[in-house]
Amino acid sequence: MSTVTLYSVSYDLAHDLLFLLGWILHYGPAAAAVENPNVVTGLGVLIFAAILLAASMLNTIVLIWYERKLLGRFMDRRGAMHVGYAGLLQNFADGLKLFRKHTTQPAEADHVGFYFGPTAYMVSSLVIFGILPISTGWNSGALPLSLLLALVVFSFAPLFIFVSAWSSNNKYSLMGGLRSAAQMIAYEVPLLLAVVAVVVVAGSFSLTTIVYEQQNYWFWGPLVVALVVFVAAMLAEMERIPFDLPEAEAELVEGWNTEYGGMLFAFFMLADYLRALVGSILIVLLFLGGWTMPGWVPSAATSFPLAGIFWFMLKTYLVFGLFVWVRASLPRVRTDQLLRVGWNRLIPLSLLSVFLAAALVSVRCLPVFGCVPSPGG
Amino acid sequence: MSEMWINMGPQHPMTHGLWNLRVQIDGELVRAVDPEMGYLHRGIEKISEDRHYNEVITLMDRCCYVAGMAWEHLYILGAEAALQVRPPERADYLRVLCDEFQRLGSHLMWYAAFVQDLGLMSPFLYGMRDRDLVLDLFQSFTGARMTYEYMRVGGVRNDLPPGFADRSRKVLDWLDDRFREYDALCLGSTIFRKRCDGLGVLKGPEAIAHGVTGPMLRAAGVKRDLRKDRPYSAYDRVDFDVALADSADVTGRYLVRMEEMRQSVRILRQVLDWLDHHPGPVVADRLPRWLGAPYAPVGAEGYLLKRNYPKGLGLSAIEEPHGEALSYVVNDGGEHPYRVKFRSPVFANLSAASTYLVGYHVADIPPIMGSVDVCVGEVDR
Amino acid sequence: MQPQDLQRALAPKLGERLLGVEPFAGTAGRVRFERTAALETFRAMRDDLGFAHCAMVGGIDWVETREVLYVLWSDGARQYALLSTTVPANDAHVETASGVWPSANWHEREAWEMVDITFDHHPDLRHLLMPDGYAFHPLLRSFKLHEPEELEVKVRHV
Amino acid sequence: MGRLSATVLPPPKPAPAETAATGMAGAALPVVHEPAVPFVEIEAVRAKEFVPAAKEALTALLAEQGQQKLIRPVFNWAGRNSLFPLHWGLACCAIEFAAAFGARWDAERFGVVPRSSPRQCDLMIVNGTVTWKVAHKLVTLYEQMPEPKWVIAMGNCATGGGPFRTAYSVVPGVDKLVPVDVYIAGCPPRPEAMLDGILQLEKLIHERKE
Repeated sequence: MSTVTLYSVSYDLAHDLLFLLGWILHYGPAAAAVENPNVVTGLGVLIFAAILLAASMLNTIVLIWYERKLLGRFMDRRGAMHVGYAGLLQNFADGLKLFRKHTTQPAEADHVGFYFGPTAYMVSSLVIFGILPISTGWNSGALPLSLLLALVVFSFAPLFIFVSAWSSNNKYSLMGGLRSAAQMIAYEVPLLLAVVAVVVVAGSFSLTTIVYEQQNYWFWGPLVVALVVFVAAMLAEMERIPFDLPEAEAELVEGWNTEYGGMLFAFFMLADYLRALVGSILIVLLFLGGWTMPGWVPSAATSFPLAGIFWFMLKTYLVFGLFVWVRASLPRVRTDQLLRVGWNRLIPLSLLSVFLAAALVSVRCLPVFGCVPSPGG
Repeated sequence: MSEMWINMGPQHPMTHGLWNLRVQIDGELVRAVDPEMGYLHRGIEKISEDRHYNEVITLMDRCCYVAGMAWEHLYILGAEAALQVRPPERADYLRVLCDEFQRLGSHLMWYAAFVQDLGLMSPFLYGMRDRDLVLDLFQSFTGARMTYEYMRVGGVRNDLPPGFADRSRKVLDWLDDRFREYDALCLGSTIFRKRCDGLGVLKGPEAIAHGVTGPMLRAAGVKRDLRKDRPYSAYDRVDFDVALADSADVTGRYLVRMEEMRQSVRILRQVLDWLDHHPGPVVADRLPRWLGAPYAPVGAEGYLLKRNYPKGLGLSAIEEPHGEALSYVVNDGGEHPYRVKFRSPVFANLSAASTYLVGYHVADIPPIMGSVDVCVGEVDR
Repeated sequence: MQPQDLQRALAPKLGERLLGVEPFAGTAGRVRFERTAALETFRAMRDDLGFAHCAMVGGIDWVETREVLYVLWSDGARQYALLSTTVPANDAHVETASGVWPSANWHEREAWEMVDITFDHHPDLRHLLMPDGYAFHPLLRSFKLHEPEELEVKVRHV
Repeated sequence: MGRLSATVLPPPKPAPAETAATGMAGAALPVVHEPAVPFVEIEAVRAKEFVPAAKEALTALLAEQGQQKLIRPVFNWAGRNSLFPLHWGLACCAIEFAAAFGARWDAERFGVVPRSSPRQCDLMIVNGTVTWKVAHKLVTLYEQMPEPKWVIAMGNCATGGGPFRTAYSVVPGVDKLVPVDVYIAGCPPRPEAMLDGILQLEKLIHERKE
């Protein structure tokens, strides 16, 4: 099983397709062209991308449904339930409806920015899925700096939000965009520092390696400070309650997407949840052992096909459920409080977590947690 | 970005109604505010002049739609003073019952709206859910959820249905539990305290000068409650405490309203006990004949002149859920009131907006206005 | 507090311009004064008698005259008091009370737009409930209401 | 995509008469401009011009047929199952509007989620008395909503002025300002009635052919 990866599957698929095509064409330069290894690789990459896209979008839509149902339960109601079984098709209906809606652009909005912002926001959120490994098979290959790349792409978002907020020529949008930029810049630093703690312990910037390092013990135990910082910073990066100031409905109407309707609004909505998914996945990858299974799982179950993906998605959805719980029960903080928490509390904490991680590695005291020392440390 | 004016309203999630708060902001700081009212001005005082005394009650329910009973009570007291009619004692108690249930309903609605302004999502649903229980009780004896048309000049329309007391007691017990939950959700949250403590401060003397009344005034430590100071209906015969806080901020107003709900429950228990043991008529038997009629009887004017029905002026004041409400009814001997003038507590509380909004953040406007508990219907009338 | 107390406190200050203090059910009394004595009355009520809270200012149109009504509350006496002054309809203006009680500000704006009583030296006398430029004063007795069918709907073609 | 979105425009609603209240001097009310109905005009004079014109008409016809059979039901299904009403409150009905989103009635079951920005809405529930002062804002909000859009007049005030129809400041029915699809009776309508109104609107959207 371990040799079958997503890329090999798509490559084989491309190869078979093109072989079939060549057989139909039978001879001549056309058949030679389609059986050219470059063409096969190209088509394989395309299929690979298409599968990634489909999987991430499907996951996002299911995630929205999951949040709506869970939120409904927290609020003593049912949530969407009349469209499809238990409202499963609700978000498809929303998406199709938004797809059909006319896209309106305010009279004095900046045309380029107005369209570029949401599109780039969406694309940048999607790109990360090409980087994140989901299981041993679902892996984009051995990118040595995949964690860094993922975080870099993840941190593009405030720029695009700001572009779209500014170009929609609305005061609420502008305030939302400014808040978003301030918030994301303030929380980028503790986020990265918390990641540094993980990197120090794992000894690598590659997400795959980080997960392999967690085969014996998950990092949330030894790196609990980093986990707290990371979750808090991630909540701010995802702009969810209690840190959803840029979209604070009470004062900023809809925040930076006030002027967006139709498909562009759907882009924002999807990208928001894509980022939430990325956040949950990063937490699972960095702290909760990725696709590795808890020790009590029988070994027969671990070798089951797709078991890794199952466990990974289970963890991801549980983490996201935690975020939904937070959303259902906490009020929103204020801008200055948010920035104060970010700069005054989280950055010292994250520095502390880095020092702790370095200390842990250097004194080899990891077995305290019932684990073996990391070879990389 | 230096100073600019933004319009919060009339369609804005903060307003909870139809009004416009023009805010001058400098970055995120509020420099000046200018409330712009009148988007819901429906001319209730003018329409009242074309209606019979009992027909005005219809308008009163819609005047303040979250506290319809209280406004009916207010108008009825003014009209009774102007017409010199006294209701029977049981009607007095029934009115107190209505008033206090309405206070519960209104404060629960306030709770739902206020926590939503802070970004708390679930308690909004909890507040609405528990408010529906109170509305169910109203529905069982008035037939309506919000627009009751229950009180009449000289009494109330009908008595309570059988089994009402038991159902009410069940709801009151349930609410007592829920108040603890509300407090845990709000006061138990550090973010809530960080957001609300020291926010929207309006101290006692300034509040009095600006005519601020109700929970906002009592949160500033001024003990003024018309139910105690100037008892009307049966409030002198029930036992309760005036809710007070001294922090004069949003938390103080929250505490005052929560305590008022507990006191309402206390009053309601006493009133229900009294009603159980004192059956009797609910409408005064000596009323002007045209009062109950939807249309003026033929020759009503002559009839009135012949009877020389007393002219009169009536002033009534009640402690509405939002504060001190006044009505001034001029009876010139005709079958319509000559002039009806109301004083809305929210009207005065809003007119002082610049005293408690300036200097805070834009993000603070929703919780502060939430703690004011705006009901635009009664401001614009 | 009784009407006699009000009379005793106000008479020395206002003299002739105090037209009388009548008993009014549920209040300390109804003080009628000449409009020229408005400011003195307000100050005396607030500073000498402790009526620190101006609950309401309202106008009543009596066709030939218009009455301005002030409802005051004293926290010490726990009582209301009414002030009332009458102005002729063709010259309806009175001194503002918003300098004495800031809470009178909006009430006077409303009375101005509804009953057409001008308040002299008011800081901000503009429309409150009706849109800017509204030319009528709805709570005057001469302003009649119509069923909407009676309204003539003008269609302007562009 | 542009072609598709142009043809699924809602039926051109009757343009509301531009009104001016007699009671409100100097109030110039904005006009709701109806979108121009696109149509193809074939002027076949010469064969050289006839061929492309006929081809265009045929393509349009096929696209129309395909749309009727395949695409329209899908989009109608999507449209009726995801109605986002504008989150605003005019008067008393707004409280019942809010109650309908409360725990007991939970309008979100039907996919009804209020949005605060008119750009993201396709349904305006006029929940209360409309005054002449707010009429301009209401029309502006309606025009800010992207097509296709619907209006529900909730309660007697929005339908015809209700108990305030005689008042000098009240618009006697919001259909004087914007085209209304569903009227809900009641003063205020109960949350059930509001949900029923939304379901009626869903039925209208389901049967939409244009």
